[in-house]
Amino acid sequence: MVTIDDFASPVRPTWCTGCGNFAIWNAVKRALAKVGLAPHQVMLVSGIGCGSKLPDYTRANGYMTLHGRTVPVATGVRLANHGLRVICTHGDGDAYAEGLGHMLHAARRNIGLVDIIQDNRIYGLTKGQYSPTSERGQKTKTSPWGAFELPVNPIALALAAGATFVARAWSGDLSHLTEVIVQALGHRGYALIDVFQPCVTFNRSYAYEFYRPRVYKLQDDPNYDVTDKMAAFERALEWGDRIPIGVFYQVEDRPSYEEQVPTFKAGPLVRRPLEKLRPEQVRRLLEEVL
Amino acid sequence: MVTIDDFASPVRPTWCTGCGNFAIWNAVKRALAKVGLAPHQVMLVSGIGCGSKLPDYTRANGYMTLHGRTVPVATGVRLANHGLRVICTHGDGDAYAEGLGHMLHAARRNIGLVDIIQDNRIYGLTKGQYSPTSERGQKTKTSPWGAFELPVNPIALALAAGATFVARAWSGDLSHLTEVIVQALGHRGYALIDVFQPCVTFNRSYAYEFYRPRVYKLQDDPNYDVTDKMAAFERALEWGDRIPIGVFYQVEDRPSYEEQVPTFKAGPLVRRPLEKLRPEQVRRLLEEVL
Amino acid sequence: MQPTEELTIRIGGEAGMGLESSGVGFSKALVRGGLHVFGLPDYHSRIRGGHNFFSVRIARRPLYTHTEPVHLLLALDQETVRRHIGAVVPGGAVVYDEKDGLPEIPRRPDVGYFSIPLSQLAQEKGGNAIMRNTLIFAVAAGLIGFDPTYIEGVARDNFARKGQAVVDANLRVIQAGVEAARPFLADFPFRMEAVPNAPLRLLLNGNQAFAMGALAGGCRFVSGYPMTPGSPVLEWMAGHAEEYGAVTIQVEDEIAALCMAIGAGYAGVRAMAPTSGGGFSLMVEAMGLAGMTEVPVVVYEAQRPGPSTGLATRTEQGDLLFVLHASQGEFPRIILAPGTVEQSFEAGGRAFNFADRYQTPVLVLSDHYLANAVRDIAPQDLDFDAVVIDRGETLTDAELDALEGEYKRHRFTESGISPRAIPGHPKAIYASSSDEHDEYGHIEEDAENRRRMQEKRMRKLETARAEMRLPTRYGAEDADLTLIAWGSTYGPLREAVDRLNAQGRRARMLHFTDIWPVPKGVEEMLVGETVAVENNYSGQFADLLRMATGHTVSRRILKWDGRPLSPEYILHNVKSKT
Amino acid sequence: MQPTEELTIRIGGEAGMGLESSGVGFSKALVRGGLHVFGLPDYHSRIRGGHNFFSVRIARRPLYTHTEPVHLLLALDQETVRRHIGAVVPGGAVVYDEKDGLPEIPRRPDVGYFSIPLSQLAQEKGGNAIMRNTLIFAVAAGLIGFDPTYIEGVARDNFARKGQAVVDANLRVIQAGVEAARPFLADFPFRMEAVPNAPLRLLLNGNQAFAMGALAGGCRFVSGYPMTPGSPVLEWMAGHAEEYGAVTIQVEDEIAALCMAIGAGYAGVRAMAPTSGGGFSLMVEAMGLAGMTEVPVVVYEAQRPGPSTGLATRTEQGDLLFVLHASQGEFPRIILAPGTVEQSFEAGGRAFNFADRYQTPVLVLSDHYLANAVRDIAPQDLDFDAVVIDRGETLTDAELDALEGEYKRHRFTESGISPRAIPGHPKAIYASSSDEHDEYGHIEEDAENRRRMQEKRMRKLETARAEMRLPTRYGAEDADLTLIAWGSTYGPLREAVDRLNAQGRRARMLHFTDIWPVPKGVEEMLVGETVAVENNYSGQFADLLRMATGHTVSRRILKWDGRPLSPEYILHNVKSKT
Ligand SMILES: Cc1ncc(C[n+]2csc(CCOP(=O)(O)OP(=O)(O)O)c2C)c(N)n1
Ligand SMILES: Cc1ncc(C[n+]2csc(CCOP(=O)(O)OP(=O)(O)O)c2C)c(N)n1
Ligand code: SF4
Ligand code: SF4
Ligand SMILES: [Mg+2]
Ligand SMILES: [Mg+2]
Repeated sequence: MVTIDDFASPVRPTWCTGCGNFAIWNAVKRALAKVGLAPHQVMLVSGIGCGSKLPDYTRANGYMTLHGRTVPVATGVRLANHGLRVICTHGDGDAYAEGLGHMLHAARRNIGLVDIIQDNRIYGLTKGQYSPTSERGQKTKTSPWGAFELPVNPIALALAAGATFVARAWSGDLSHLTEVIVQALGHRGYALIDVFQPCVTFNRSYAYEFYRPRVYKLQDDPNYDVTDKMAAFERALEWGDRIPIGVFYQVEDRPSYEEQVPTFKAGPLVRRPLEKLRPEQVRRLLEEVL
Repeated sequence: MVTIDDFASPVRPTWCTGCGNFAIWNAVKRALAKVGLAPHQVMLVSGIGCGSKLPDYTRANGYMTLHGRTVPVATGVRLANHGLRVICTHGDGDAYAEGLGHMLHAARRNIGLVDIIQDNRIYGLTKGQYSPTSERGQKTKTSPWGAFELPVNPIALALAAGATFVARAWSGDLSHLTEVIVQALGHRGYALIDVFQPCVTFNRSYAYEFYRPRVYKLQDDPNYDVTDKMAAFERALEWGDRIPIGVFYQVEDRPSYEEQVPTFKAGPLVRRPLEKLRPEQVRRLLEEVL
Repeated sequence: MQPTEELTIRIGGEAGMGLESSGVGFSKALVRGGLHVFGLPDYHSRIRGGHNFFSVRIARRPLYTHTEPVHLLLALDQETVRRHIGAVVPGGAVVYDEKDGLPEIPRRPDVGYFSIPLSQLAQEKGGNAIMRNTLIFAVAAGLIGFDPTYIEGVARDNFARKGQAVVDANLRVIQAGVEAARPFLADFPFRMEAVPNAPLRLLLNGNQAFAMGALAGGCRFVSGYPMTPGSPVLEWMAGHAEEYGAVTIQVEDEIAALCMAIGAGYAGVRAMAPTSGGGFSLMVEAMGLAGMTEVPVVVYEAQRPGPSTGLATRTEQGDLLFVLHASQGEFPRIILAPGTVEQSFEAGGRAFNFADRYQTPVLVLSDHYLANAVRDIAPQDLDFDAVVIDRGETLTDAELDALEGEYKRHRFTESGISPRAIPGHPKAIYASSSDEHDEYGHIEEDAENRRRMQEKRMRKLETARAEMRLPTRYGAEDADLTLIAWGSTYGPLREAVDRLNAQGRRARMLHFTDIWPVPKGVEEMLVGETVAVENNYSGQFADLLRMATGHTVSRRILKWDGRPLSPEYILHNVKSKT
Repeated sequence: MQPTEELTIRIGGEAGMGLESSGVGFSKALVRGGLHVFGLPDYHSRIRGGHNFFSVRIARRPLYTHTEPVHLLLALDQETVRRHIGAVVPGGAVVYDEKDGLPEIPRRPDVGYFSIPLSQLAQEKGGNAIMRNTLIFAVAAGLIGFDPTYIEGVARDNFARKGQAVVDANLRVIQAGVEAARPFLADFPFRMEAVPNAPLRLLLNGNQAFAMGALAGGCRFVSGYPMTPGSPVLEWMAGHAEEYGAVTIQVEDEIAALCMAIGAGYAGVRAMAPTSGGGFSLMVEAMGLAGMTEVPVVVYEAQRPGPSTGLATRTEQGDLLFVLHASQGEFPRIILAPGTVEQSFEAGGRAFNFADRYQTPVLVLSDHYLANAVRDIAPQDLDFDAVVIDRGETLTDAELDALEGEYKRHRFTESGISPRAIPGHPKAIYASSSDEHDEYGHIEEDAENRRRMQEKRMRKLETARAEMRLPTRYGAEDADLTLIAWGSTYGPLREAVDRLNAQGRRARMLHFTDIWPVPKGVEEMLVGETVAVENNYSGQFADLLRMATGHTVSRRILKWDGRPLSPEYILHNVKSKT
């Protein structure tokens, strides 16, 4: 049986005390243990940022890539070996600034990734510039006048891009966060989980005290239909005193990208023997240019 | 008075006979003449692709930039000189593949651009590969099995990104297209116009005959409220026998990026005299490091 | 009339007239008829209009290059005559459409002007004036005395899937063309008859050869974004993926293309991203990721003239120093630049072995000229048998099962190569990082670790250097003039050397396919008068040689107008200054 | 006790302890007290934990570099003692927190160990143990005999906006520190007293100096994406934009950053994109756009060790050949690499003039060392008066009004420079294209046009070459040993040369700030034994010199552990092999 101790790495986190990344880290390990995925059966792919160091602190296959390129690298891993459960963990800058296009293309591809965004609504590792999810008006080193831009709405964008699983969770509720990840691990295609992750050092206005009184769980409403896209859009636009968390949208009727690739019928690409072309294969190739 | 002849360039279009770009080209010139913007008061910024050659065929300030980078270059032009009306004209590959992230960030910035997408749902200039708006299942040189991806829904994405003007038109109705461009030219912030542009050479399944029986005008419905975002989302998802065109969404209550930049209160940046720092300015700078 | 040594037929017209496909079809017929060809397209970056042409050089001996003189000009418009009449040799001829007439320029007395009602005949016999191109090539066959049954055979093959009616129309058009040539036979002195029962030969271009080589060499993952002239490799692979157990994906941009290929390479599949210089510009950051995390990956970069968008459908060798230094910091990379169709095929296989053996990015540099020019070669010249799939120090499942202790993905070794585990085995769980890291892969900033890790990575370059190939020598053994070529200029230079030697000048060519790391022992080969011949403005390979070896070439023959080097251009420049 | 020539104080602890800001504050106090300083931060790429330190070298004469020996080690944790005790000179001392105690390693008999209840005192006097860093610097001031009123002054300035209570707490802590030093005075032999009434001097680092120079030089548009060590320039500009009539924008990625700067440049505003190597990797394609469309734009690239993410907060000179060749095809670019704070300021102004004069991208290469090390200079050394804003051949409104005929944006000229109209004037309406184009800017594929247009663009490089500065010579006039430096290594090399000459070795330094095009006449300066000294693995500048001039340096002294070169390292290597 897989336990959360299986994921213990010799490297200790360097996150600030109180950082919301601890909960995300724990939730990922718990969720994996819960669904019974062992360290060698998963790959944690990240970018660059505070949160993106997560794979270094976790005993599992991992790859810490480039800032903003988490999703395409993870897609390559998944296409080469769809026997691996590929999980992305990266920051809001990584995912929604440099990486926004990649995420939306991944969503329309419906590639089988669980994409967890450590959304502290600030640039942590580079010490406190505003991020795409920072509030309009937020003052930082690079927005001394208060940001002019509307924040990115990842939920609405993922829905608009055709994502088949769209969720939000937060670091203040470990068991709910774990549950959402477990649910995403059961999804066949692309699953976005935007996680409110308090950064206690550079974004104190959006710390635990901000979120705790505001968040409510969509799944607490028995009438909420996760397959209703318009309902999901409506909740995606909800912001202010009440902020919904949980699964906004989930449908299982669209095949994942991997399920559609004919070559994959024979199993993961990496598992197929790599051999020289057979004589009849060579012959067919030569005939094309005769 | 500005007339459409003012925009006559010595260079003749190299588009295929019947290409939907001719209508877009004519509509842009008509719309400019209609609102009375002379060639030196506008800048046409494009990328690379069949459609992106439009500025070469038009006498007006122009800049044919890189494939996919139309919007950031145009944003730079606009920030340097918001006295110029900046219009982007570029293909669906340019805008929604390489450029998707830029477009959505431009939308949340609400930068004052009219962004016209020549959406032929194919890669024209590179001779017929599928594009982000190609239908799922479409067979091309690079998708011989039929594309696996859901097409990009530019209308829904722009709405989700917070765009303040979102419209669709098509090459088969020049006067409606012109009208929509005129309306966009009157908008204070970012305006997206996705134009169905038949490519008669590489995408014959989506030619005039495809669109003509399907398109209907949103503005024909007197009850349609362009300031109702949920209604816009609903129409954005409409696809099949009936395809809406016209303005999906327009609000004027959010200031454009330019309107918020304090420096711009003194007029366009490029018009401000460029002089050496004054002694008291130097003094203040030195005091900071004393 | 006696057979001609060689001749060049050029067809000209507008984009959209199908010049390239009919030109390649005609070339194929010639090859099936036992002749040797070199076919070169020349077209604009637009879908309609503009002036395009396709030249096919034909001979009874193998050809490696195009040349400048034209013997027969097939004009599908007046513009063709206007532009190319100067290139026609005395005694040569122009075939034009009666309907088009001739441009109002002086007629050359030494050239034949053959008016044929091309449109009318195509319409009459084929039912469509667009078939003029088939017709005019049939006229050409008639004029040179080439047996039209080979053309008919190609038409049958090409149009079979469109149905018998289309095939028949083509056959009628071909026959009409041959007949239309008859009245002019006496006025056209050049003949090139088919060689019956000649052994089968292939006709292909550099892109196709490279793609086949890559597939044979074990490439199973291709991620790309369309860009001339590199994207045909993506398209070829897409067309063969299902049958050969590979996967291709067209992605949102070139950043994603290389990142995905790296992800696939990391996960253990031989992966590649084909592109051109502009697309490669977007891959630069990911190059460093592969270098730092020691991931095998191949980039195929088919150059075109820059800077920026430049001339999308023209040729240049302008990206050498760029790809050599692309990405921040220092890391090993291997660069190959095939010069021929055969070498393109071979580079396909070699690239993936290098990538796996050195666990670092490998670049194959081609260009529009090599990528698109078609040449005939013997089937055995695509040496599938010689292809070896060598995964280097990749650990097998058995080796992994036997692993003891914590696996060190980036172990310090003398060769710089650390035995690699494909992720997924319970005994070798690791995470690599684009940050500097320790032997396990964990992020580590220590100065000593950094020093050693950087040395380890860079040592791979020295290990690789020993197996890089020295340049091919071609020409006089006792040459006092050495022409230095790299990549696609092999053909024009080879012929220039032949001609120089025929004229009594003791010249040779040194042709490099293995560019970086510079092979051991190059210095000793750079003796006498050395002339770098390159298809770029500054002589980048000469710069590279100077940087790497200290050798300063005697001079440089360069060309930067977006058109390929020809033997004539080289000879003219060799002579004008020697 | 007699005054010391110079001394270095190093404070060490974890990230989050505020070492850098308190270190810079202490340095500022020293400068106000008439002393010269060189302050060097050393920190990890993480927000908490890890081992960070800050060293300040202090003297009565101007300093250009840090050095290795430490006189006083201020330890905020045991790790600091463990790591740095070896660097402490005989007679030096360690100050540590009684609460922390000392690590279990042998005590050095030649070093003083001063235990002070830092946490307790900070808590008692300041109300917060975090104020240990202020306290320990006050102890240091006490030990070296430096008048604490200067430290108090800085504390007043820094904390004024936080209110009087905070200021008072700081003042109490400072006083407590000075008192706590007293019992150890007899055991600490080094003194560095304030020089009363010394002229005012500035304290700043390379980033600040460059940003000020750029602003003074007319930069009015900055688009950037955060990246260490380049982003402080974006932040500095953002903080000054409103007051100085500039605009800054944080964008979605570095592609957009340079594209926007190019858009702004095209529209006529002096624009810049600051970044580091990784961000520059994403700007590569846009570099070519600027080159092809002849748009003035400036890129500030502060290097850090690669490849890839590498060591985000460390230093290296590893990107030289990369930035030199970045982007497909060939086009002119200008590269400057300032070596000091003063030169960084100057480069700010020069870069924008070059950009406008040559209508092409200009790169300023800095690195983490130069960008972050603080040094004191005289106010007149930031020579605002000398700044000239020269827009080159930019047409004025009057000139535009007088234009006749269709305006040719890319006119063929002898210098390669085409007089430029800022878009918006009715007499000069044009569209430039990243495709090859004619003089008007229209897309044009003609071979002859291409040849001439490429020559025109490349000619700008030759025009520019004439005004590039030769390297600074420093040291013995009759030197037989020439140490070659570029960029940030100015300081360490200068001091190495001083010491060599003091030891009787006739050495000099050639320091390059103007890297590309290589200035005219460099060849003649490369005589005798030449040693390239670089902070990278391969000696990129030596490679560049060989490529450009044919000169092969006698040898290379290199360092690639992510830490800066020191005079000691250079001297050791000069001697070990000479
Ligand atoms: C191409 C590139 N640009 C910039 C950086 C610098 N950088 C590193 S982390 C980071 C932002 C971090 O913000 P986020 O992604 O939100 O992660 P967080 O640190 O907040 O977890 C940036 C800009 C980089 N490494 N690469
Ligand atoms: C970075 C880069 N990648 C690829 C290309 C090649 N390219 C030129 S146009 C084009 C696609 C054109 O499609 P679209 O943008 O839809 O324009 P269209 O031709 O259909 O109008 C591509 C891929 C390029 N010029 N630059
Ligand atoms: S800076 Fe913020 S995001 Fe980074 S570790 Fe600290 S609390 Fe977490
Ligand atoms: S290829 Fe298509 S998009 Fe391009 S010009 Fe022709 S019809 Fe228009
Ligand atoms: Mg963040
Ligand atoms: Mg298109």
